[in-house]
Amino acid sequence: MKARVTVTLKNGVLDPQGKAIEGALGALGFAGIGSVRQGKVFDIEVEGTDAVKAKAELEAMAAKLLANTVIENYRVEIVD
Amino acid sequence: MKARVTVTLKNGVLDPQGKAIEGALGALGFAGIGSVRQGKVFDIEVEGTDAVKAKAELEAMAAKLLANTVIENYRVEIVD
Amino acid sequence: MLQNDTPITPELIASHGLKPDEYQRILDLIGREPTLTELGIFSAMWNEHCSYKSSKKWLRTLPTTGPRVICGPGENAGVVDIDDGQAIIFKMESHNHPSFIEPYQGAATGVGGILRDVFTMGARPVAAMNALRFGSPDHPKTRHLVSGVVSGVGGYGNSFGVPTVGGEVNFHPRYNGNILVNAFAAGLADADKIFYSKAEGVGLPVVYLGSKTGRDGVGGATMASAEFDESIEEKRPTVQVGDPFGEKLLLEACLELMKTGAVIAIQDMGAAGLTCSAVEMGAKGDLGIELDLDKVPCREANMTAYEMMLSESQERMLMVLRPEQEEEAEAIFRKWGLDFAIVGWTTDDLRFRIRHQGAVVADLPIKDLGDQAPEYDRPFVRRPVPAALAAADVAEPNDYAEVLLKIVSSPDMASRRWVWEQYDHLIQGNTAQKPGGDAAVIRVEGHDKKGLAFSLDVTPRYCEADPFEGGKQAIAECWRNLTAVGAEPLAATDNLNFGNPEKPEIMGQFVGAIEGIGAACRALDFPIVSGNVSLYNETNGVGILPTPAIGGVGLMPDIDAMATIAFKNEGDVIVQIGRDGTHLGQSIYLREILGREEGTPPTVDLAEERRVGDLVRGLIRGRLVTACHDLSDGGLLTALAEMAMARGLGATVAIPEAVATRHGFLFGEDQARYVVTVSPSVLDAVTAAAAEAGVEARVLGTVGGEMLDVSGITTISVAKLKQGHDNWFPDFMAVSD
Amino acid sequence: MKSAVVVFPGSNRERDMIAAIEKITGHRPAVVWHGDHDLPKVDLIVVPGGFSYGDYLRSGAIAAREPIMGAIAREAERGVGVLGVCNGFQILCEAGLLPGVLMRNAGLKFICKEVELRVETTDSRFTRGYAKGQVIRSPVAHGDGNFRTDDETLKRLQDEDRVAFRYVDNPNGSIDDIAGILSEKRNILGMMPHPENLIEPLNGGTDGRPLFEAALAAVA
Ligand SMILES: Nc1ncnc2c1ncn2[C@@H]1O[C@H](COP(=O)(O)OP(=O)(O)O)[C@@H](O)[C@H]1O
Ligand SMILES: [Mg+2]
Repeated sequence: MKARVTVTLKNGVLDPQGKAIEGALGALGFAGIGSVRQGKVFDIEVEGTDAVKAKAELEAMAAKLLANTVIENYRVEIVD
Repeated sequence: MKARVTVTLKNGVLDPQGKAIEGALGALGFAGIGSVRQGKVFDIEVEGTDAVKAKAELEAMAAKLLANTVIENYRVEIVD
Repeated sequence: MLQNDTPITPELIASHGLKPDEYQRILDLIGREPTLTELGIFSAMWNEHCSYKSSKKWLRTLPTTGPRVICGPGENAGVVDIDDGQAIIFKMESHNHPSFIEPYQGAATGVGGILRDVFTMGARPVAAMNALRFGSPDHPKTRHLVSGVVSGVGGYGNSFGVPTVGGEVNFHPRYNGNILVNAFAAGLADADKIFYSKAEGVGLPVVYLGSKTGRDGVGGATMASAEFDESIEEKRPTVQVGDPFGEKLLLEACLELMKTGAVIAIQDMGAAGLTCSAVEMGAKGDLGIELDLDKVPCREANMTAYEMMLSESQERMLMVLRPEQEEEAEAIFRKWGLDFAIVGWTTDDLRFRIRHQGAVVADLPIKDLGDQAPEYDRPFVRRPVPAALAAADVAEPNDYAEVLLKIVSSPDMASRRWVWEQYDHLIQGNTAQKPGGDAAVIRVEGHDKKGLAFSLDVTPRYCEADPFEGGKQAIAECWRNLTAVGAEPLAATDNLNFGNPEKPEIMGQFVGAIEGIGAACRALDFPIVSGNVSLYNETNGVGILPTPAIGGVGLMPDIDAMATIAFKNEGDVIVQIGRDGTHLGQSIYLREILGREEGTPPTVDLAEERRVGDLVRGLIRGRLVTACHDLSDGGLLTALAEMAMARGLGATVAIPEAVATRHGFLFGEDQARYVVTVSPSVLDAVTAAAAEAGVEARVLGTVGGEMLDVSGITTISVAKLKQGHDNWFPDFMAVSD
Repeated sequence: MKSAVVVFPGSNRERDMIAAIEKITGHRPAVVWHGDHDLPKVDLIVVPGGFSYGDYLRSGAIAAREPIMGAIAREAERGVGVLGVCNGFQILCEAGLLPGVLMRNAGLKFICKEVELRVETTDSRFTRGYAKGQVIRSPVAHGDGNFRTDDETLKRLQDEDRVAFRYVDNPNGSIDDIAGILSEKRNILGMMPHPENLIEPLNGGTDGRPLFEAALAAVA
């Protein structure tokens, strides 16, 4: 199975990279850009066929390692 | 409009981060993990209502700044 | 993907960078058509990067020995004795083409490669430097390249944990299509515990260590020797990605393994990875090597023999180990989380035999791969040296202050702080002189006072005008920079960056530069112990400026006596050591202020260089000087400004009445010169020492105040100079493009 | 006074730290490998700088989840001193032993330079060798030193006098110019600057010394 875990910054948490990209996009002449927030994705191959079980495992991985839950949210999807 | 640009490493490009995460997940006792590949997401607010135009703009941004097209692929979605 | 029985067509041969006569040579050597894998192996071994086929003849003319040289060129890095049973091991290497294509990863893997060269020999890296050349600041690609290269150099070195303490940055339109990224690394080892690549013993295991093999940079070494054209985009997927964390583990694991005595031979996998490293270990030891590719740890599925043999995946090593210590060795690598696999063994039949999935995919005479590589005596022409330019024929500034401000704020002369603050130059806790001076100094760990000095130098515009004098000057300036901190220059490494050697004028530049380098090295007892040649730095027929970068190492028995460039005390006397400035041909003044790149470069009188340098070093070691700076780009007034800006302390100086030209005196770039400051109480001793050495010493004025004042000519605030000097780089890089 | 330096794969300032402690105290610290589950009985545990696990994922994240961190937490609970410098600070935050996170520098670039720090409290074993308000010099060398917390945590840090050092001229965008913080019990200090790289004249100064002298003299 293939899964994707998406980790994004919580609202209100400062995002220095996103800010810098906003600035750079403006300077490149892209107009009409509001805010930019940067996050991460993890594409993970999981053995087995039980999607429910896999999802639960992935949630645990995200909570335990992939995201810093003080500042980040995560979402798990089974892709196929 | 809200858009998400997802940037992932091209196939075959070494991903030291993914490799380290794989190892860490194993050490934390998560079994059955195949490969882990790390990528980035950019959540971008775009002004206007023309989704087709916005998508074209975002593709240009991704190619020019958000992705390093030498080693990365990107995908643009309009979220709402 | 191509299979091993792919027919060998002329197109395939050409796409491997092999000329028809080179292919004929292959047919003659092996008496049959090569397989695809064999063709790949030949192309890797016989390209310029590995075989040095255009440069070998000339490299042989360089002086490479000396009383302190333990190992000269031919191994992964040069080894030089620094007393107390210790050795410094160093080398420089280019990663020019990859850095143009992907600046961050190109520069990062360049740093990774040179660090590996150093620790492969058993040394722990203690210092790194980088020589960077970019196109014109207003070229649309320049900012992106500067930003990527600098963060790549830092990204790798900082994480690996080596202090990056020096380097050079230049801008010139001739690098628009071909930037130069030359990385230097130096490491420390015990002189009796150096590791070499020569395999010994038949039937011994050949062990693969480090990271897994992927398709990274397949064909990379071939790319490094090919001229660029507009089809460059197509070459992109061969980019390698660096893993500094993996390399740090590899360092620790290798050093730990070396302590066990298990290592017979070791070779890192650099350009053309497994091929070059295995052939080198076997050929050097008069042994054959047999590899079983099924044992090679791979990162990707279905890799062909061809891909495995040419992969340039980073952070990998090949070793020959004592069989009885195999287990011990494996345990060390497992502890560090690294791959360890026996992938072959040494044989006595002098064949390089590769097995893959039950078949022999290559079977070649191992010695011939290296020894029989083509060697060219390429035709060359020496371009006539430009007409000399007399200072009297160069316009004098109306406003010296304005000119000085412009010079110290120009792209090539502005402070490089923006660059080196992105490099961890303090790690290891031994940095005694940070970047920003004439040479960096680090303390040798375990000693209180023993230090090593490092400098990287070349003046490409001089080399372009007169390759011979330019080559001499590169060595002389490096030697002078080491001397200016009080070090005894020991030996050097070179990185010879040139255009297409198949053009006789380019070959002429190469030959001239090497002759100049050789002459200077001999005169200064400063042998070349390692180096690298990068040719074909040319895009659409436009070649780079000839750029033979020189990295030098010096020894300081007592770092407490080290000199720095900053003015220290109000009232110190400023003394010029060496002759007066007169020469404005090819000077910074001429180029930056008058927009002309003309005339001959200054000549270096090597005997004088040595005489003046030995005097200055003696003064520094005798603790007679409070500051010292060599004179180079921008001449005397620029040097005084740099000494003033370093601490925000000014000076009042006067120039002699009977000076030939004032601007020649103040901006001339005559060689073999220094400025020192001394306390008034020792001035007489200093001038007496100079007189005795037969060296001119001219009192120029005194340190003090907030202005740099040249009596009757100009006066300018040091703060204002500093503002221009400090701000050019950050301001330039702050503009997004 | 006994100390231990904990080494993770990718740590790279452990040698600086070990040398500094040895030069200052005359005693060589014990070196503890990341895979160990226990610590020797010491008075000070140091988590040094570097790029543990390459700082991949997030700086300090992978190291923070290693077995040895449980031992460090137990020792800290008993009142043993814990000093995290640079990557060590990041690891302690990721492990939850100190509040907050260290994000990318506001300028997005790695910064290596000497900065000035104001000593904000002398009420800790680490800072009592300085005077309150004293300005000391210290090198920084990091890419992720931008300290961030929510407002509530920040207020607690301020109200409980747990800000140990502030930057005089903020190099990385840290909230409230914070360079180092103390734990609730004041026995854990996390700081981005490197006091271990300013302990002898060769480094250009010795302002880092009092920190180690005090920390290693504190517990009798
Ligand atoms: N790429 C770089 N990395 C680190 N330090 C650099 C770099 N480029 C220049 N520097 C440092 O900036 C200072 C000035 O450089 P340069 O003008 O080339 O010195 P010099 O003329 O004495 O050779 C030197 O200390 C040099 O080491
Ligand atoms: Mg100099």
